[in-house]
Amino acid sequence: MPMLHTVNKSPFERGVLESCIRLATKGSAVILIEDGVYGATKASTASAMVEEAMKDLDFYVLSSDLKARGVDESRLIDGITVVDYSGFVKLTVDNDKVQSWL
Amino acid sequence: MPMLHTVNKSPFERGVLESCIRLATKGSAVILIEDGVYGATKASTASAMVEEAMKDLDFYVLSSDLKARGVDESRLIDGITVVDYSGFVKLTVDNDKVQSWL
Amino acid sequence: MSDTKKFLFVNRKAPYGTIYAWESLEVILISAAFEQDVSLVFADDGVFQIAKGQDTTELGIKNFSPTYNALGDYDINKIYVEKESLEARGLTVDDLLKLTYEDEDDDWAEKDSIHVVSSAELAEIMDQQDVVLSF
Amino acid sequence: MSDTKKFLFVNRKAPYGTIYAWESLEVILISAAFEQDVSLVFADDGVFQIAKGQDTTELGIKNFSPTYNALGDYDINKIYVEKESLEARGLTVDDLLKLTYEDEDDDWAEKDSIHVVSSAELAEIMDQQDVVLSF
Amino acid sequence: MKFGIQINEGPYTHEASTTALNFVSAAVEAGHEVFRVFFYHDGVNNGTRYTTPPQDDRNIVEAWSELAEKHNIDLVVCVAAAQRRGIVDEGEQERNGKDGNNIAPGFRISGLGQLIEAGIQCDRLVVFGD
Amino acid sequence: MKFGIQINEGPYTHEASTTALNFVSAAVEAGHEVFRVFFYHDGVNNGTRYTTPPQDDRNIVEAWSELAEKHNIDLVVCVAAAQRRGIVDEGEQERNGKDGNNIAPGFRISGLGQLIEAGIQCDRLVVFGD
Repeated sequence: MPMLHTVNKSPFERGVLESCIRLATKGSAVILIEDGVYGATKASTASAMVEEAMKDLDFYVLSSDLKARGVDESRLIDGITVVDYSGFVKLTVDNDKVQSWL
Repeated sequence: MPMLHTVNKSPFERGVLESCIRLATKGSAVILIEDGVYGATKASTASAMVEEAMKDLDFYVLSSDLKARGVDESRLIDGITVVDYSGFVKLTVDNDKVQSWL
Repeated sequence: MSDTKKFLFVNRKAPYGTIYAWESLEVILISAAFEQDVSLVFADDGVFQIAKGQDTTELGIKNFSPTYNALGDYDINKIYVEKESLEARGLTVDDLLKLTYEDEDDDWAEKDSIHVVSSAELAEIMDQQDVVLSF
Repeated sequence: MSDTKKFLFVNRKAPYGTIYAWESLEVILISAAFEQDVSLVFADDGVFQIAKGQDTTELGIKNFSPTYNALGDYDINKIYVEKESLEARGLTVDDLLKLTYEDEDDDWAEKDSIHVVSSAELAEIMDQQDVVLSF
Repeated sequence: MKFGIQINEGPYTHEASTTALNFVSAAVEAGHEVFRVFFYHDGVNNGTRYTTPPQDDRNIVEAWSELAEKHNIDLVVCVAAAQRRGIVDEGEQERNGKDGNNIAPGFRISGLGQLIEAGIQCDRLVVFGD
Repeated sequence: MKFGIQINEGPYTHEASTTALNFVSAAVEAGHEVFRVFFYHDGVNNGTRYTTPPQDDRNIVEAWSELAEKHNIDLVVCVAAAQRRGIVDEGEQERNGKDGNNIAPGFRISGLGQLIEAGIQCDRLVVFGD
């Protein structure tokens, strides 16, 4: 029963992304939204944690939140998929349930 | 010009206490209030950071917030001073200014 | 789809600093009326919600921690606490409220509602749910 | 006490996720009218507030980042950015808006308002203030 | 597919309500049904007609009202959370002896059971918050 | 000593307003003057008379009104933040064409300059928030 996890907090200020990664089962999907999109970038203190987690989890990031924050897609960790809102909706359909990490 | 710093966030969920410790100058005072009082306890993953910081900074913790959360004073790191609200007010008077780490 | 769904309430925030813990408890109590299969998780700072010895007299906010004791009467007795979260905060199960229920399938014997589980066990439990509510 | 105080605005939160950054900027602009000695700090996720290239068209929230360019006109030109915060986020000063002012004591030469400073330097700057406002 | 939505934060203060608006718009555009949006915690503050946002910013409250009317979405404000935060409709005005009310068009105040019901009836419940 | 206070969060939602209430009470008890409390961000939600908290909980809005009257404290709600969040007094009601207002006794709506002024005039400015 695959689950979609949403993470909307910056990994530099909050422990939420770390908790999500710790408690998501293999094969789950994670979408980074709102301030959570900062977790999708390379060369930060959080990048290694996300890159390690990508062995077990599929990562997505919401394009409108990236653009709002001036994060160019060239700065994203390789293998993270950029989606728009219709892609976000599709992820909630393709997975059986959604857990929001607030 | 001594400064009083207030920290009201749990060190387990937020980076605020760490930022305060990084940016407070030697001789400053720090008062832990609200969810910040969890940073005053022994044997946690945050204890070592606080114990190290206590070499340069004076730590206080607000009694009413400790009691509300069921944190017994026996669990506090040695050397942290428990104050009530009148003690909190006195700290804001004795220091030249107050920085709230929000 | 069956009429009964597995509802999971995830509690990850400390009490009193913000109202999420209290208002989460209000939803949990209401959920009991709908005869669903309800489980609670306390992880991260959420474990502080069920710390024993809470006394808010000086602070002035209502102490809502006694209400957790009523959960057993509402047939809410699957309460999972993450071991790693307790340890990181220097806590053990002895620092928590003793939450119990009477098991009608076992001659109304009083049993513990709280189950301390590892991260890996908790991940599996969360994965089995139908509806996950977060606060 | 002199009529002029040293005001420090500490910005530690990311933009758009919450409104603190924007409403902080509104206070900063108002403060210019009071002829005080104003400094700004961007540290922790606050450095994201002045990231260049912000485009909120798709999101639908007003893009307030161009307003930072007006700070120089308001004589707000002491803007301190913590080096360690930039580095932790994989950023350099080139990823930030280029904020400048015209120095009336130097024949109106255009100068940078942003000063990247170390934690230790920032700690000293913060210590010299009279009033610290946090959002 | 049938969606239920929970929103925990007020408009403007937090992005959650804007995210939910964009999500709901995309869901109905994709042909899904959004059965109910349940406003809890500070989310109840989405339901006041007293807001006057800056003219160059979005009007979130009106956007919810319009979206709900267009797509027949049930906008429910939690009564207990609303009482703490001062969101009042005509019924609450009378019950609590207030001299007015501030509920916005298309919103109604009801109990927490409406959230659990949405969880039971919908294929997906998605929570937006802080 | 002369104190100014800034509050950034709404009552009930966050402990900040309760902490500030306790702090201000202790300050006046110790003989200090609290010149002004400035409500900013969601702090403006402290200033609505439409709240009806549970009977067994504290009434924070009333507590501010009473404390202000007793000790002559200026309770200022920021106008820009109030407009976004739907806190309205008679003047704002007229200016923005609203059909009512919800400001609580003892509170007034004014500009951000009042915060800077408090910073200039007070010996200490203390901020409570999230």
